[in-house]
Amino acid sequence: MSWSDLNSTLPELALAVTALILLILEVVKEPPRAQFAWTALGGIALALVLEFALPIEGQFYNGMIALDHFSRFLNVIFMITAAGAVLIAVPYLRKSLEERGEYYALLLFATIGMMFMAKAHDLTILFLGLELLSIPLYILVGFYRHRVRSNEASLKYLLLGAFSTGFFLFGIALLYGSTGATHYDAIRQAIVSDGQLSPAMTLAGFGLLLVGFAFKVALVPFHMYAPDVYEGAPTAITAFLSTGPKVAGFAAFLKVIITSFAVTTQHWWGIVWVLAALTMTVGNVTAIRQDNLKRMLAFSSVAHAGYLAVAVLVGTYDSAFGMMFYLAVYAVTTLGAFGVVALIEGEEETSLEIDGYRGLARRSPFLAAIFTLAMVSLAGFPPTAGFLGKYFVFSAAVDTGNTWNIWLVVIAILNSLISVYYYLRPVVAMYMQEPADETPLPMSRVAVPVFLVLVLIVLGFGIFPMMLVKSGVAAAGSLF
Amino acid sequence: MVVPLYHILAFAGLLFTIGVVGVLFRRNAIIVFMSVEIMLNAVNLAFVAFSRYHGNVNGQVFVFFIMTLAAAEVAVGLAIIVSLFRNLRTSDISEIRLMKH
Amino acid sequence: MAETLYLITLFPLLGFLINGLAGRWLSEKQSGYIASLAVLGSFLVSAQLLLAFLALPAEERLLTQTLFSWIPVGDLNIQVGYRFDPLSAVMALVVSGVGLLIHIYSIGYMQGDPGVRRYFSFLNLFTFMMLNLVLADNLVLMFLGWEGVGLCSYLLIGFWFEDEAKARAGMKAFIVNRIGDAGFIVALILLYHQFGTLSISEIAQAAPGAQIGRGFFTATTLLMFLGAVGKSAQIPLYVWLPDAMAGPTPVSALIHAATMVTAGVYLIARNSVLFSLAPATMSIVAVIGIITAFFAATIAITQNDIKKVLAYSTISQLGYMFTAVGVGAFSAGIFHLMTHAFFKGLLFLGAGSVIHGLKGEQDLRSMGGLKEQLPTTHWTMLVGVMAIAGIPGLSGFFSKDEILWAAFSRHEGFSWLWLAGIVTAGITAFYMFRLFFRTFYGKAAWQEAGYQPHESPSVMTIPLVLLAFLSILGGYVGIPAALGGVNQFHHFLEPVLAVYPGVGAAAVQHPSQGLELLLMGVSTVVVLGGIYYAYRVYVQQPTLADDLAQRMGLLHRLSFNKYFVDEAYHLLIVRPFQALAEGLWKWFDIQVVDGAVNGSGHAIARISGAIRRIQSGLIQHYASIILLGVIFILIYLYID
Amino acid sequence: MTTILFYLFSALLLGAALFVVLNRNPIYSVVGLVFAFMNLAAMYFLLEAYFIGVLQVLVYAGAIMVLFLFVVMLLNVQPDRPHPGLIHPDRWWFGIMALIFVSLFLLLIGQGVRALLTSPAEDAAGMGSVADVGEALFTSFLLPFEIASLLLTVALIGTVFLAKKKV
Repeated sequence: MSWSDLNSTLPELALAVTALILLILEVVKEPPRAQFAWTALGGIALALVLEFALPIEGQFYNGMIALDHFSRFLNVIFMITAAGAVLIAVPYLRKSLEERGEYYALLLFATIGMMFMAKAHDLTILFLGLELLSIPLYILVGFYRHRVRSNEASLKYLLLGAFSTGFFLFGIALLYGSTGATHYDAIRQAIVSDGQLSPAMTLAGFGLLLVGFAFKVALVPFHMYAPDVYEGAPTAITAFLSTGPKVAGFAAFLKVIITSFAVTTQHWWGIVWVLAALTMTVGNVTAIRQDNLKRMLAFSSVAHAGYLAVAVLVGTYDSAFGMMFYLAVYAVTTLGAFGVVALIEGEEETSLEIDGYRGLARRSPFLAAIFTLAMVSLAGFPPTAGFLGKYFVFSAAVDTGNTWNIWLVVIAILNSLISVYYYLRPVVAMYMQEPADETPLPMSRVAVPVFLVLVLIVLGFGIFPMMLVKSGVAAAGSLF
Repeated sequence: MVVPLYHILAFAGLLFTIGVVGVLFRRNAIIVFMSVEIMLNAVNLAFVAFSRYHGNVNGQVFVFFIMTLAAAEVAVGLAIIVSLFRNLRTSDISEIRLMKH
Repeated sequence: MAETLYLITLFPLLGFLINGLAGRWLSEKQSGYIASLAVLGSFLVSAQLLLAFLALPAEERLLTQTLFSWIPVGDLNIQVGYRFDPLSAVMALVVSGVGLLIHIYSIGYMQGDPGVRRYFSFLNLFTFMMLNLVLADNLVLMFLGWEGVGLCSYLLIGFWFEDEAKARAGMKAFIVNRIGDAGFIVALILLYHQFGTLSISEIAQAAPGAQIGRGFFTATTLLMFLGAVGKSAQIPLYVWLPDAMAGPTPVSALIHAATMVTAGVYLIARNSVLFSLAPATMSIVAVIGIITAFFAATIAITQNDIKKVLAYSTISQLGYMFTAVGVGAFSAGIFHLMTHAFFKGLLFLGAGSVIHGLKGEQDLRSMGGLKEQLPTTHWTMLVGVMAIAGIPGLSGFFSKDEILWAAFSRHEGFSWLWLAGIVTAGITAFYMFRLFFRTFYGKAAWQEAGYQPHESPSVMTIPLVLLAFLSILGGYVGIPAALGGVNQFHHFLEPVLAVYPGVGAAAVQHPSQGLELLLMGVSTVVVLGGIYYAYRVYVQQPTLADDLAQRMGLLHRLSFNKYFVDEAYHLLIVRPFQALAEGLWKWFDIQVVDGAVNGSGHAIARISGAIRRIQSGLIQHYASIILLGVIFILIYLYID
Repeated sequence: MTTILFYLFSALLLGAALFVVLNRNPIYSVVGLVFAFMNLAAMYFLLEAYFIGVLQVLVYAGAIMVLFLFVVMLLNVQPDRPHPGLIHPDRWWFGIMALIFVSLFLLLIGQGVRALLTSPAEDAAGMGSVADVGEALFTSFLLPFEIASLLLTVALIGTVFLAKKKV
């Protein structure tokens, strides 16, 4: 180990130290405990500065991790997501008097896990990063210890997560067995030079690895847990749950596929094709029937996983860029949408049904406008960034000229058009229907920055996308 | 010792499947959890066999990490089961389903 | 001159923002005035630009203004800008002009409604989107407008969606339209893939000389036409329009008669170069247009809801427009689009005035004899029905006969289009006068229901009068050569429309005058016959109507029930879709867990039960689905 | 001799695992699992993975299973009630799916992997020692090791937080 190794993980180290400080504060501090959130934000800011202050590229810790524009792009998304989750949590936790240091500490640990997933250049790190992301989430989903729904969601998430981890690990075992390596480059080397024990074993390993990813990003049929877990988790956690793991899962998935398995595409593309088509269709069609906003957004996020799977399937430079753009926009938009849901939610998990949104425009014009913007962007209307994300991903698929890809895009477009229906339902309720009670909704100022970032990204990058496009292109470039 | 690699893999596969069957069949969350542990152990067996076959210690190191994970997961999982038991007085997962449809 | 172009869309956008953000501090009246002023601004700018145009020679009549470059990355460069040429000039004037009158009318009509500010802000937003659609010089911007108007339409209908049934109808409208829009987007992707640009003019320049197979153009234009079919309510995607009548009447007038629904016709005219390269598509457009025209007209005969009659009449008239563009007479299609905006806007507003006077009653059977009570509405409506029926001298006559003549003179076995058109014209005359007579003449059925009808305030009747004048005079910009005119309208649009080989445009210039006059005579006779028959049935001998209904038996029932198309759709499309949604939903549902299936030994019940019970919050079921996924992956890999 | 022993342990392992999964009494299941893990440890020894074998006994059979036993006792878990009817209808489907899964797995792995375990790594005997694994752990696998420590920290926090009665 050398200093440069240590430097390469400084942002993670900063977050870990902050998390430990939070744990100490939890013991020392008496309520009110507003400082927790600020400490966590300070840690994230420090990590962000370190991320940029150390202009290092290359592989570290004996090739375990790789730093490049790709990992930096994603780390920034992760840190923004984490900061947003912290800000949303402040007013949310205050409602239930559960403001605790563990909450923020676990959030930071999960963020470290995501960052390692994006940096990973070895299946060992990928696996540990995935678990470091998952285990804090199991706990956070069950954070409301006295609510049965929260307990139940946590148990389901943990048992099914562990179940799918079993397949994931068996996949790694088979890959290791067949290629004798866990390093991304070494695996590709073994496949290309045919140094495998058995090509069938490599493929089986890849197939099982895919199960782990598919579970994490909630592709059908591995998505069954998602709606239940999203519904049962505290809404502030749902916001994090529907963005962080999905972005991290897709990023790691894309990186593994492009660095190690690109040459075997012809053996497995059909699987991803079917999963993508199924995911978007099931996600959208089911979302139409949901009246609970959390469940509706859960199925919506399933559907978005389907669109993103298109980018993974295509696997070209363009599609990788499209995915970077899509992920950045998706993360901020979904986080903001759940943030609004979290703020509107009443004390005992009330106001989660669509009827609770009637006339919201009158009770809180700001939240209604933000929510509308988020819905419009998720639905993919121009000129929002959500439209551009879809456009980049789908046009990359069409540009391959492959008939199957084009059909998949047609399915995706039909789906995203149908999805407009359920995205507009809350909008109609908010603007077109009379509120049940007219009292203005109290609005916490703490969460405002989250929504401003949402506006900035959704509209700003929707109309003037160049900045995001440039960093996305650079990020995608590091993979090839 | 002359054991074909394929046989060990077959044992690992069978053990893994027994774990899967346990997850699918049992209604007690604790037993389901134990079945997941069986699955992880099947993976470990495969790793050790491959490590032996390749003459490469990496596989065994990986097993070490899987054990770490197992310990962490079991601790958290049992804590969740305990906290659920406090609220519901059961660990039977067929009775733990408020959320559906 | 071009610098003012953006003002056309800016005004309504400002109106939307003011009403939307500051609405709560405005009085009802102020809100209406602001909205109307915004549209007035657009109208004045468009009119000023048009006047400037007329002074220029034909080939210089083009203004473009690039607002900014969107996504300038690599080879993809989308210029967001507007294009003002004769075609978009006509459209912008129609949208802002008719829109202005409808805005003013709404001030009176919506008085006292609690949602009036919201209403005006969305009406402005709609105008903004519609103007974007017609002014766009780029298909992406056009698509933005296209989706935007659909969105506003949905929101404005949703305004009245208080009950579940109407909400479901809204969902139907929505999904039907999505099918069409999917076609549009796929066409965009194909075009971009082929030409590397989505600028309308660049594509139009590149397309004719490009080394591309016919099949490509047929495919893209068919996909675009699919979008047009959805938006313009043609067979088979028309079912949503009658349902959309749930919205307030001025909305029906503006969106579902005068502007939005004609966007499909505009789309084809705008891309006339592409369509001219795809004769197969053109034939399909013409055929679908004429079938829709006839079919919808026959439904309109028996409808009793005054707005439904007008809705089917709109579908039918849109069919005429598609017939026109389908035979290559693009300018005739746009001409009819314009005159239709005048008289159909008038008819809807008149109907609104009647409904207003009867406190919301829409059933023709509860009307009758309203001539005395609603004098202004009566005579303006008379102008409207005469114009749509095609009485010589009114606007509808000129535009409809140009279409019929274009259809007739297209010698490719398409004369039957003309015949169908003539028959439809007779039916149109009949059902429009049926509506007119049943409303204003005959037995005053409203007396029994206890209504106190009253004429509308002048803020509502003045737009009626203005539209009535337009319905009369609007046709005189396009007097055909056969009647001694020069068809200025056609010459004005000529530079921006493609010339479709065959007859179409050419026939308008070199007509065999005698024949054209003869055809006009025939259509006039047919129309007068239709009117006379309506007069006999509904004024002279009111009992005849029921006799007729009985004698026509099956036909009447078919027409009355709209050929059971709604039911068929419900059965074939909506139900399966709902069933799918419901199925997936139930799939997770717990209810049937241990009940029905346990005891039964039937294998089928067991399978369906297993599927239904995969449902359900039970971890095992979720895990088993995961395992199924794993098995799928392994099977795929094994087979591969 | 060792070969025969290996197959013997494998058979015992599978039998014990089946017992864990199929009997109704949770206490028996825990004990069965301890026995299964002991067998597994023996197999690790036969595969010359001594360090892992020791860990298997200490961590798995020792710490983890004691934790399970403790929770089973704490919650006083009763044996599963038998379902009405001999076997729950779903179990058939689950069983068939598991069968399909394992046969697919064996078929896929079976393609080409007929190698004998001893063939390529004859000279690598002894690499499973504590020293070897430890060295790898603290050199090339240093970063994963550190992440694993974070993982345990998280588990610690979570367990304390979730299982604590009063806040």
